[in-house]
Amino acid sequence: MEFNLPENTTLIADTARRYLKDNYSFEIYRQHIEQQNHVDASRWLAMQELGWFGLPFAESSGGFGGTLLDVAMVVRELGAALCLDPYVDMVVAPGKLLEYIGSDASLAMLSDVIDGRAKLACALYDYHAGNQVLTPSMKLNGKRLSGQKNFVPDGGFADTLLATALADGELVLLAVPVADCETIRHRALDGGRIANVLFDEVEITDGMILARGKKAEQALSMLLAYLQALDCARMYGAAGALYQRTLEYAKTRRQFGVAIGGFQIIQHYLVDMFIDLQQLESMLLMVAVKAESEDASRRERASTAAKAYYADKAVRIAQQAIQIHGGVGVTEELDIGHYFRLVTHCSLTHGDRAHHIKRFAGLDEVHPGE
Amino acid sequence: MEFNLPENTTLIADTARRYLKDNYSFEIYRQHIEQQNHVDASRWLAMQELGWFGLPFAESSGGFGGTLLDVAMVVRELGAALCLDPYVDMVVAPGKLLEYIGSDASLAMLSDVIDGRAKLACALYDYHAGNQVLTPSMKLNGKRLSGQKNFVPDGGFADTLLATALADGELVLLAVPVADCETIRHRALDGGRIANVLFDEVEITDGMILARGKKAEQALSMLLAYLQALDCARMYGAAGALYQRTLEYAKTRRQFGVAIGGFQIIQHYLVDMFIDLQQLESMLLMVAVKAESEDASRRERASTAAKAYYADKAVRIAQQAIQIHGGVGVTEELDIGHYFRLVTHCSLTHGDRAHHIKRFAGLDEVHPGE
Amino acid sequence: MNLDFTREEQEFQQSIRDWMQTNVPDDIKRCSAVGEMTGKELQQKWERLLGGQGWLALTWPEQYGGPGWTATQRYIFDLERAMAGAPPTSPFGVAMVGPVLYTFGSQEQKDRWLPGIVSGGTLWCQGYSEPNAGSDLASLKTRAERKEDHYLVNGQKIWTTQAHWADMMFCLVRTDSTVKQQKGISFLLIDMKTPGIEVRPIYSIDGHHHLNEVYFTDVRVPLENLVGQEGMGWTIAKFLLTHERTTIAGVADSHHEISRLKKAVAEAPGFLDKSQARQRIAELEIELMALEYTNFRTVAATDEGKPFGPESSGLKIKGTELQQKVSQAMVELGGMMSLTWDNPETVGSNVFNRATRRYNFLRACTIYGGSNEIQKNVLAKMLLGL
Amino acid sequence: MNLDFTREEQEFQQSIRDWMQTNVPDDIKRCSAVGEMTGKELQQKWERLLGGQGWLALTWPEQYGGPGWTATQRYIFDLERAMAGAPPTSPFGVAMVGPVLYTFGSQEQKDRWLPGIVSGGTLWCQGYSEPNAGSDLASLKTRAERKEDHYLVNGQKIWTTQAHWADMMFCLVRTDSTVKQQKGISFLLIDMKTPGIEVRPIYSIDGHHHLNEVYFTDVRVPLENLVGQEGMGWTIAKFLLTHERTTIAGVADSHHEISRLKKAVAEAPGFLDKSQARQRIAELEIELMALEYTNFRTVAATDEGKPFGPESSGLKIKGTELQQKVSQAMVELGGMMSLTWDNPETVGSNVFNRATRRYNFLRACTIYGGSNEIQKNVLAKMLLGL
Repeated sequence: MEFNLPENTTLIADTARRYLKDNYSFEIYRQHIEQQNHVDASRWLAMQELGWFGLPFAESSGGFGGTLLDVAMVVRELGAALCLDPYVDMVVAPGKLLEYIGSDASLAMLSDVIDGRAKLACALYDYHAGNQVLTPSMKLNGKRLSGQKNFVPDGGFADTLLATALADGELVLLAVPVADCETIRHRALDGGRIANVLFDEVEITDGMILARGKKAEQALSMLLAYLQALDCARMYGAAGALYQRTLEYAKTRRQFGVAIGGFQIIQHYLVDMFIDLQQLESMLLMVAVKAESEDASRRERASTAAKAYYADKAVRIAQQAIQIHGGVGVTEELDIGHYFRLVTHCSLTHGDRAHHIKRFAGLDEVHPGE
Repeated sequence: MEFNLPENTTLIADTARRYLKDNYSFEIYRQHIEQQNHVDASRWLAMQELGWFGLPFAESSGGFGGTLLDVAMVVRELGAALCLDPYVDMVVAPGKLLEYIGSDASLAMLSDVIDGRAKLACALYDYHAGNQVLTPSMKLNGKRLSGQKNFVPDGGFADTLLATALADGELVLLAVPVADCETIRHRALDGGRIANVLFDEVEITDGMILARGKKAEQALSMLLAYLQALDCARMYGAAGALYQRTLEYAKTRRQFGVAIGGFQIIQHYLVDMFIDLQQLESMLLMVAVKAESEDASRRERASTAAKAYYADKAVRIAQQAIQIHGGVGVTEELDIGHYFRLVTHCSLTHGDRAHHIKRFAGLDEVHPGE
Repeated sequence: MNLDFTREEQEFQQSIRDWMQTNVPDDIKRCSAVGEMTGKELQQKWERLLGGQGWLALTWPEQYGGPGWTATQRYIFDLERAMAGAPPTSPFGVAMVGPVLYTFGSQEQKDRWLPGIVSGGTLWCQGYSEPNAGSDLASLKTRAERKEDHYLVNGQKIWTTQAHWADMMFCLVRTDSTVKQQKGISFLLIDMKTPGIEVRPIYSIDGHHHLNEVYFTDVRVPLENLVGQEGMGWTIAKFLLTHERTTIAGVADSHHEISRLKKAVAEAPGFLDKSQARQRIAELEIELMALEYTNFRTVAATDEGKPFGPESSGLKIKGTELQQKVSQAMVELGGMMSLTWDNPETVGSNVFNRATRRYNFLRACTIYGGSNEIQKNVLAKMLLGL
Repeated sequence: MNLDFTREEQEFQQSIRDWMQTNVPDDIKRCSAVGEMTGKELQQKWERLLGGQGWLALTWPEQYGGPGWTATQRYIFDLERAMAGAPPTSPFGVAMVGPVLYTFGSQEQKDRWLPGIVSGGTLWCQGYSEPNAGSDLASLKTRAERKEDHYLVNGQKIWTTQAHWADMMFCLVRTDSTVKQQKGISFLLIDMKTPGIEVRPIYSIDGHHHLNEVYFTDVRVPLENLVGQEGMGWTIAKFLLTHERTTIAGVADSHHEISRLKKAVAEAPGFLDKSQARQRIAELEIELMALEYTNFRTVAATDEGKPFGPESSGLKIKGTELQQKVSQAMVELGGMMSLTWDNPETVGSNVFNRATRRYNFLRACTIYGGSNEIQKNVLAKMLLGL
């Protein structure tokens, strides 16, 4: 085994970190969460120029052939910087879905994503089906699409939604113009925008149907594992930032005449955070390598375990970071609480801990080391 | 509300403590766990003379009219002293079952228990039915009883077993001579004796059938709540002893030139133990008052909650007691590890934590304070 | 030993329940149903309503306006208040400065300030913490220099809850910097409208404005606003710490939150594994039961005129931990339904929508009033002798 | 980045698995199936079998008898060993005194002692802890006075695992009490048959005899049994603490225990809620996965000749916590089936019957070798700079 990041991946991560350091800040983030439209045109362009738009996609699909690990390192840096730019929601997620579908039509749409011409987002969840994404409550009856989608990331600012529905009990993937829907936007826990989208007898043409049946299911399943890995990457970035800031704080904050890091209980809290962070790093590398496997068993085992683990340990790190900070930790002024919300947010997307524990318990057994 | 022990209860508890202090010790306990027959005749007689045999039973049943709280205080002291004398197994459990059945025949047997003439034990569990005590795997076909009982406390030294079986799908309570069964004795986790008992076409006469149907179910249900409360009492005695010894140890044991109780981490461990012990005390008083209620809902809510809580917190106290003691904590020489085993044992009898959590989740809701 | 409310107490409970049903304002019920905070207006409306009933200064002697209830009655009242979805009352007046005034204050001070607290007319805030005196309160620096007919106060307070609502602040200030830390501290009442006071908001991570920084620049405070003697501030602060513990565990509000959670789970869409969810809630209910009976012991002891027993020492630690656990369970059982921060109440709105607000809010409860770590340090020393 | 075994490693894994299947003695397999301890006889039989294969001193340089395997191969070997139900080998010879001898020992010492370790012929024990020097090892008091041609050793060791099995002990003794604590300590090899040594058993709460007290009364130890120089004992002890961490997390044995647990649940009577049980096990499996990949990072770094990274610092803490959790889960999932201490294998016997033995045994694993609390103290200082 070999755990060294490929040179190219390190370069991508370093570039992302430097770019965000120079072009993003906690102050920008705080403006960001107050704004309605949350895509900053100049950063969006810059991200495209950094090659991020093509990164997740194979060269044969018109991308730059980056691995999930490459993308995860970018997303880790976005998490570490508290950056809310919807790179995952509007580029990676819809793009990977299109790539996994792999039809001529979908690959044509993908090339628009890579070129920055398309504004897409995925609408996969609704209140009724919850995590049972293969059986959405939305129905396609003949040419008419009716139902709702909830928790739609990017808040419905995209012009086209890649949405799931059932047609005669069969899963279909559709590309639906947002203009045909009613969109109710609101703020999400992490500060970004999400939306409830209502589809009221929306007329669907054949060209809007991207995939159906097994093909649609498989594309969706691969997408979810990919996104679950990126949830972990984002949480890792945040948890790492929380640990660093908390350690620093413990060394400088004085109470009773000494730095609070001198108290054994704070030391043990921090050691626990440190050790958990190491394990989170291992799980991130594991899931980033395995969650894009074509082997469904390998992919699901990795993504399910990682997501369940993160929803426990990254959340715990975030809670302890606040506790050690004390009063300042619960203020909007300090980034600590914002990272806490980000971690909580990501622990709930694409399946919460209970969902993944149950799912893992149902997977086939493998021999250790395999 | 009023949480003061009645004067008489305090007297009973004090007498029990003093009696055990004078007549029992860790050394006797250690001999005890090595012996096969574990009833010490002189202590057994002394316990009878102390009035313990009649204590749990109403005056109308020939007892001394003690409450569950009275009995719980005795059992708490037995737990605190690590005393294995089978007072609960051979007096309280069979006696209460007989009293709850309340027939002439059963009350006659009860008076033998109170007089110390009867040697009874309860055989309620088997490997197949587990905690589903109302549907034991043992079958009574006509006059023939076949099946097995496991985890029979007292190790089958009693001469008669009060056993459960199904007859045509109906629960029956039987009094079966041990001589008619095959008994395989072994040591239990707490150092006492338990047995597997095999019933191979044992002939049952009408006189052996103590109760059946609803009557049998109700008696059994009341017995279990009573015994669950006593499990808690025993664990409380042990957990209290563990806390006291660990606090003392932390004050005297020196490492790195100071008492280990000077380390903040040990202080917080001990404070956590102390606080949990306070809560355990509250739960003991609660369950000791409520678990003998005739109101099934009140009784089950109390006994289920208490048992689930103890299986979590008393176990945690026992684990921490060992951790703080370090090396000496894991030796047979010191009582700490023996208390640990006792607590583990009682956390598993009459339903483990998972069983009770599930059961509690199925109970009806009550308004707070009711 | 009697672990049930007496018949009289049960009747009292029923009468309070009935009263709450009729009298808790609908707008407050609406807030609590969806888990929203009551703002200043609603809070004050509610407190004045209680004040009008004589049900605000619950722990006070009747002579000062207390209702003459037993601790059990106060406990029952709190329970029914919470179960009716009404917010706890602000502690600064009734639970803090009030008892200080009737214990340490002069007759003039009592006459002047107590009626406003009893009626809910005057809102108070607490000026204790400073930027470098949080856990280590004794190192506070805000100073009050004694002049001819006033104190001149300069310095800064922080984490001042509801300072932006308050009419008055009770405040720890240093009147003597030449003596040992604790000895130079005094207890002062400050009118928040006095020139030289600036209140700056601190927004909390639940998105709300509860906390403030308060700056004092040459603020003139009349000499008669000193409570007790100069240098008695620490004694008074410590007196408050040991005061009234019958509701410190938050049992009533945890009951209410668990009941909301159970309702939310029952009404949740079918994809939630309800059996699993109910088991998780059962674990919390059982922990609450242990806390509740521990709390009952303190309540009963109070009614018997006994000092707090050792059982009361863990009430705040366990109570705040449990509040956090319940809230975390609500967020996690909500799963993706908890992802919304401000879902407009149109589509799929439910209890879970605001679960994370409270979850964020409650991160503070193991910190304020002496973090749980500090509490454990104190218990190790005072109670365990370590 | 490559998180799979190479094809060669997979073949190696298969070959070891095949070998284990054929060669692990049946009596050992029987023990492990029911969770019983292997005694001295079986343990030594097993170690000699491995020694005969050249598979005992796995980490050693080939010149001293190591198999020349990579850390990954050693890891794989350990995994297949555990999954086959074979016990870990005793660490005292191969993992402790062996590396000390080939690093610090004289040529004579190497020639004399290494072969017996490599073959499994000589059993060692470790004489470190004393009654008043547990966590605080530097305060040890057992003294060795240098005489003409020998050291005269007096004092007492405690917690000496397998002293009653051992041929030899490596021992920390005080050779100089005039210098600073750590400086006066030396590393001595002592033949357990030397007159004046008394070994007294300490029974553990799993009911077994693993530990001992060892008393030294005028025990004569040849001068040539000193390793390195006088006063180097502390340096040598610290060297050992940082040695080989690729199996310290106990990943292999946790895999085996979880696999036993899953089997036990699958075969358990119907009253066990298996879906609930599987979810509890899933939580443990996921924790094990996180530990395993952290462990892989250390293994991979070792193979690249890099020093241990920060990831390795938590391996013992997390590994021992997990072993305890797995064991507790086994006891609790067994429920009443775990109540037996020595159920004769006649009626209803199953894996759960001996679950509490191991549960009791494993309480020690967060204590020995530096309790987890001490480990955290050290990490806070060394790694976090606190």
